[in-house]
Amino acid sequence: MSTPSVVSSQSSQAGTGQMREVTLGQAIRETLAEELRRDPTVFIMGEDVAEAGTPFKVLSGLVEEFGPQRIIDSPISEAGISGLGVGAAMTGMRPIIDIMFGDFIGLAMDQIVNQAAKVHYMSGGKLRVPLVIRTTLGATRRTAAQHSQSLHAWVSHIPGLKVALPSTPYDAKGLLKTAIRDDNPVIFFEDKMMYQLKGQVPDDDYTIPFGVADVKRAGTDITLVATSSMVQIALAAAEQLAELDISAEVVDPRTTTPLDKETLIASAQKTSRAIVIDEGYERYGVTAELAAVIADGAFYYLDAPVKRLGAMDVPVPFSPVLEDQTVPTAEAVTQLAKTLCGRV
Amino acid sequence: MSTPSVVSSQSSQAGTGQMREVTLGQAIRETLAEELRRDPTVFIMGEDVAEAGTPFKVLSGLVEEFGPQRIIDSPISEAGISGLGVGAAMTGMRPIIDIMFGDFIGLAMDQIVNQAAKVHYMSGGKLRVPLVIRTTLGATRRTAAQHSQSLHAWVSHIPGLKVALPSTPYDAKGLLKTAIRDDNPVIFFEDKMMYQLKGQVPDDDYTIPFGVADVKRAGTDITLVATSSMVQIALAAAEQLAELDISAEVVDPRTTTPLDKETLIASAQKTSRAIVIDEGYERYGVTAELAAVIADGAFYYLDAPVKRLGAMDVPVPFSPVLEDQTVPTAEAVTQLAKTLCGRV
Amino acid sequence: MTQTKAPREQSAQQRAADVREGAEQWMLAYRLMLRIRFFEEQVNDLYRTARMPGLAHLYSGEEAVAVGVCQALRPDDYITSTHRGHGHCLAKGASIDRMFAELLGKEPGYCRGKGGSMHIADQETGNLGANAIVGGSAGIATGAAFSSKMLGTGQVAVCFFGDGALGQGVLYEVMNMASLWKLPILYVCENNLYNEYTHNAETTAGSMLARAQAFNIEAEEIDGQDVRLVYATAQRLVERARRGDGPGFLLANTYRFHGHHVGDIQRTYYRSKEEEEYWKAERDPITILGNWLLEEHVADAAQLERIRSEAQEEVTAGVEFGLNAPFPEISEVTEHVYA
Amino acid sequence: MTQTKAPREQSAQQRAADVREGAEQWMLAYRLMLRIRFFEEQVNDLYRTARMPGLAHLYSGEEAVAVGVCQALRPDDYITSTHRGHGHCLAKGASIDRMFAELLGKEPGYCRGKGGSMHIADQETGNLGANAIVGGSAGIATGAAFSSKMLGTGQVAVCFFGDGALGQGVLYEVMNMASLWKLPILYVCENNLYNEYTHNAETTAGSMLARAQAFNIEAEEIDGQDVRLVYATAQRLVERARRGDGPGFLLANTYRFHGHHVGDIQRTYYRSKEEEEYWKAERDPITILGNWLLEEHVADAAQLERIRSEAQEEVTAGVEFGLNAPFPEISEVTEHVYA
Ligand SMILES: Cc1ncc(C[n+]2csc(CCOP(=O)(O)OP(=O)(O)O)c2C)c(N)n1
Ligand SMILES: Cc1ncc(C[n+]2csc(CCOP(=O)(O)OP(=O)(O)O)c2C)c(N)n1
Ligand SMILES: [Mg+2]
Ligand SMILES: [Mg+2]
Repeated sequence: MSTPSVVSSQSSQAGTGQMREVTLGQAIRETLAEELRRDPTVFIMGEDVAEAGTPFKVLSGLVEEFGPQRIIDSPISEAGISGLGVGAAMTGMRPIIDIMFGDFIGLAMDQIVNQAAKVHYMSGGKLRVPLVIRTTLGATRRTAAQHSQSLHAWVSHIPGLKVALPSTPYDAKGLLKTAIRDDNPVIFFEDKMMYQLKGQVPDDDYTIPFGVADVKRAGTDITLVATSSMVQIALAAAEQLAELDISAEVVDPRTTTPLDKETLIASAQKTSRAIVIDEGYERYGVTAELAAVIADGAFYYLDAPVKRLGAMDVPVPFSPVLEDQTVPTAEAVTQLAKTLCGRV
Repeated sequence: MSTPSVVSSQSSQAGTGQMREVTLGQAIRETLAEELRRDPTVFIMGEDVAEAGTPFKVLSGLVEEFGPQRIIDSPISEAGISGLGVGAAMTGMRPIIDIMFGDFIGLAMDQIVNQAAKVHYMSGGKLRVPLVIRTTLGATRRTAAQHSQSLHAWVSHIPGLKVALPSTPYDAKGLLKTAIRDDNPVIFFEDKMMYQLKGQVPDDDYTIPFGVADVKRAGTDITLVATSSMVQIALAAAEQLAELDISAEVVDPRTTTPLDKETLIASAQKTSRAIVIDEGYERYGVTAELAAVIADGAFYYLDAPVKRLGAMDVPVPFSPVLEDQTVPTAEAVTQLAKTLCGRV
Repeated sequence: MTQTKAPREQSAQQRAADVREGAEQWMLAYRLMLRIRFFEEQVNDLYRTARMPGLAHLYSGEEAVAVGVCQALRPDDYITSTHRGHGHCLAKGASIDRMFAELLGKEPGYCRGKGGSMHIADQETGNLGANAIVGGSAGIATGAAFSSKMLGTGQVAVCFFGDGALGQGVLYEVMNMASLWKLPILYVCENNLYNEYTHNAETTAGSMLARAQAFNIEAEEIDGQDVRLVYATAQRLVERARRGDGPGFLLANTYRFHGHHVGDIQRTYYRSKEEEEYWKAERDPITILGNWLLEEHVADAAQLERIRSEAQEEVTAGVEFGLNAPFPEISEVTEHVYA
Repeated sequence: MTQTKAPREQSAQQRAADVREGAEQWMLAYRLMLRIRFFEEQVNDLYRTARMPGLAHLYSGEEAVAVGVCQALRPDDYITSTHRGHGHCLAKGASIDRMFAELLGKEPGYCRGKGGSMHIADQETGNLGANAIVGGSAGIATGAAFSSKMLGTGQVAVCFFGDGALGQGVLYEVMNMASLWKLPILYVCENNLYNEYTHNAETTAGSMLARAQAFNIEAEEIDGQDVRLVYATAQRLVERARRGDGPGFLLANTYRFHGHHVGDIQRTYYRSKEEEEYWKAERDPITILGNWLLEEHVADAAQLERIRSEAQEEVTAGVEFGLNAPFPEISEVTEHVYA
């Protein structure tokens, strides 16, 4: 998990200033602070977001700078705050709603899907919902079935929503800026286990456009498409594979909707093999869409079927010995990649 | 849409008695009546289910036979009735909860996903949730974006849930019996536009096991995998293709979870081509999983990429001229099949 | 739940003053209610003659609520509406022709035909949209009130919903927040006795008013058929909210003259013909206001008749416009998914 | 919200009779509360010494609520619990050793290690499960009460939840149904003043009691630190519900002595040391009951001390059992997804 990420696209999109090392959590916090400073219509609402700075402490310090009028502790009402966010977004504000655990979006799905996602279309393009919902994903925190899910497939499925999944501090900052400045509802998933991950970010203001995948590591023998928490896993697997003389390319779509199909397909066409890795449940999850897109688009180039590694299709168990079975590991990726490359 | 379905598996699973022609709506109603008679722990709860028999009139007459203690009009509280259903199921009842439009399951997702789906697992196998949630899917009823969605991909994604999608009166009856007698939460999706579809059902009691796909029409040149509302579309396309001397096999998975991968893959291996058709949004929808499964399992047999036809990735528009664009048609299936078979 | 307060006792003098002052407003209210009534009768006709796609939920009988409340609003105040939303849209200032165009799925409709009857929105009149999810706009309206407070615009948001929406948990979630943060919002519960085909006595325990009061929200229950009373009460609650004194809740007792939607013809299994006849004969808000206008000599019969025919003409012209309008281009289907 | 009622005035005679009659029960209550207290202290220790995976939310300080309520229940009555659920489980009769095993993810745990601290369920004691979704068990408890009514078993369901759950709309949805259908259920709101790290004055408008009363639910607010009062009130509401007279709502004012969870050490930004000290010194439910037992000569100091050390021993034995128990087989990961 400590493999440093090779952020290939970084230099091309960054400003000209200095780089600094920050954690992913810090990157989120400073992005929010910068946007709160830049645009007075931005505000944050959620449970324990103010003095507590959320249980993950990602928002610590914001209320001190921006005050309780803009960093707002809410009741425990996920549907209510999401709905309020939709209405505020329609009327001149740019709300950032904090849903502590991604598992709780079930409570807000109607507001997100029937309201936020559809207002612009149903109004014939007149009303807009510049809303960001920040939430989390990822298991292995020993918090059991209701606090460990990665439910981004649900919202990726819904037209009208955009879905971002940063895997590095650099991406987190650039994608979150884009999310806040976007005129559409964006669901932004942060991996709870990645808040301490370190990486370089530029001092200058920069954004990362949605729908542009990032090649985190170039390679020629096999493509590893990985999202969010699974990018570091894929990078670790790529290291292991390198030792076996298998050159793996690691591609991070960064946003599931919109999806940069071209980059995914082009990589698979080049390498002729692909594995898709994502921490959502495997069945009917994000790996299905990505695998289907690649299998279709690279059909005439593939030397092996596109393989998928998602979370095991079980509610996440509490017991560490069981929970650790449910999430794809670098070893599992390596093993599968070896098989695909005919190295059994 | 009036093409009669060829229910190949019918004779093998039915009893020995007579067959009768009924509509899909009638099949649902008589199944419910039979199960209510058979098992005193079965009850139905939902909005306007009693005297009104639901807006679709599918439940008409049940309250007269079983009384308002077992056919229960509820407040407009989708989360509440789903939650109550979970608790009742855990304590000796077999609730059937009616969620009028599938679009409303967003309101109940937390109860369905964090409670119903996980109770058995989280309790280490001790507690059970024999709950059926009946709801609807399908567009083209001119009811716009919040009453036209087919959201079965969401629940298909969740371990612990089973998901059934009948496409004929025969399947509706057999699958609904299985659902009610199953000890797990089952989400049962009925196509609103198919309630008038007629078909033969046996007089005898019968069930259809979950996870067994049905070959609705045998063929050799291309496999059309279709669900629910799309089965009749696929059968119509198969007719059109037959006139062009293309022999299409139509396979209906009948349940998305569990999924009969073997039958889907075997059919595609045989025909060497496949199209997956489903009325959910295409992106991250059911077509993705099915296409990925087939593309993987039949990789070495396929002569063309597996193609997908889902609903267009837009909120469903009201205007008929627009709405009609959003759902796959027999013509679109035929056209795509011709292309795949090299007949441009 | 069904008792309604009589208009407060007034001195004769006070009343005369009110009449003079209000004359113009009540004449307008009369016109607006008729416009809604004729609009809805026309919609019913479009349905019966199979000229309208889909269904619609008619507001006939409930006109005094929308008109009375909206007369208490500034043009830039916000409203959110429901599946039974035509009345709210018209009362807030929507134009008849573009509404018909929308109901018919036509390009000049308020939503370019994409929304239809249940989704008419018009930001120019502050209408944030009808909503086909029962209770679905409670969050939106509360969010609009939140914006108003944050931006200091002095706008008030009105959230219209039916008695059935009291079943939706999100309503309680946002009422709590509105009260906590003293948001400028008025929740208007249109209690027409039914949730679709089920009487609310079967679905609604306890007291409707107390459900708002529990959150420390100022709540009033009134006769929703008396547009003047609706106006006066809404006015008080709206101005209170605008001043920053916190949200209000208005429980307006009313009745829908038609079925739940245009296709709901057989209704005797859930409500009696007598009940319907009673409300139409005795509790029609248009008749009630008309009689008052005559009694108080604000208008004579000929004047009222003129308003009637003008309203009818507007509706006739509007439906013609809608029927003749073009459908949107098919390519529009993929437009407006994202801004 | 924070005022609490004093135990009702009683005549001296009446009191003496109560004491005699209740002696055994209050001695048991004392034992049960201590068991919970020591259990939680042990959990804290497991966390601090990094021997327990994940986190846990301790019930110390709130023992009188779980114990008082559960003493009013039949063994086959149902409860549902919360993230802060150890106290409810133990009060309803769960065994200490299997609970520790569960908290440690071990095979003999109540859920074979699959549930952990936030999901302990034990159908043998009527415990339908703790729940990590705030308000998430309101539907389940109401459904259990529904079953009881349908099956005529006479069971009552108790739904424990925190003050924070008043923010969840589903609670209002099911309270409405419970009242409509007179379901045998008692909603117990454990008001410990905080939603995680936020005081409920910031999150909760109006009156907590009124939120239940609006649905015509019999509601009482009491001092949740007095186990005898909790018992008496719960008893009344439970028997009322059991008779078919409808649901009850018990608002028990209490306090958690530790942080929101075991890792919540720095708390001064949301509550003062003085406040914590006050509750621990003056409002400890175990001390309160202990003093009463001594004053009323139900027990002497030596007897109480014996109970103390027995409870401590049970906990020590239980944690040993848990620590020594095996983990489940890895193959179990795919078991129990479906029944
Ligand atoms: C969340 C949700 N559940 C169910 C429905 C179906 N439905 C449409 S209108 C209606 C009844 C609404 O009753 P009420 O709120 O009183 O409004 P009314 O129709 O009486 O004006 C129902 C149940 C819906 N649209 N949304
Ligand atoms: C739906 C939901 N939202 C948020 C959380 C995160 N969370 C866990 S406990 C808690 C506070 C609960 O407060 P309260 O109900 O008063 O219970 P207490 O912890 O005080 O016993 C929160 C917000 C959750 N578990 N579920
Ligand atoms: Mg109504
Ligand atoms: Mg609390």
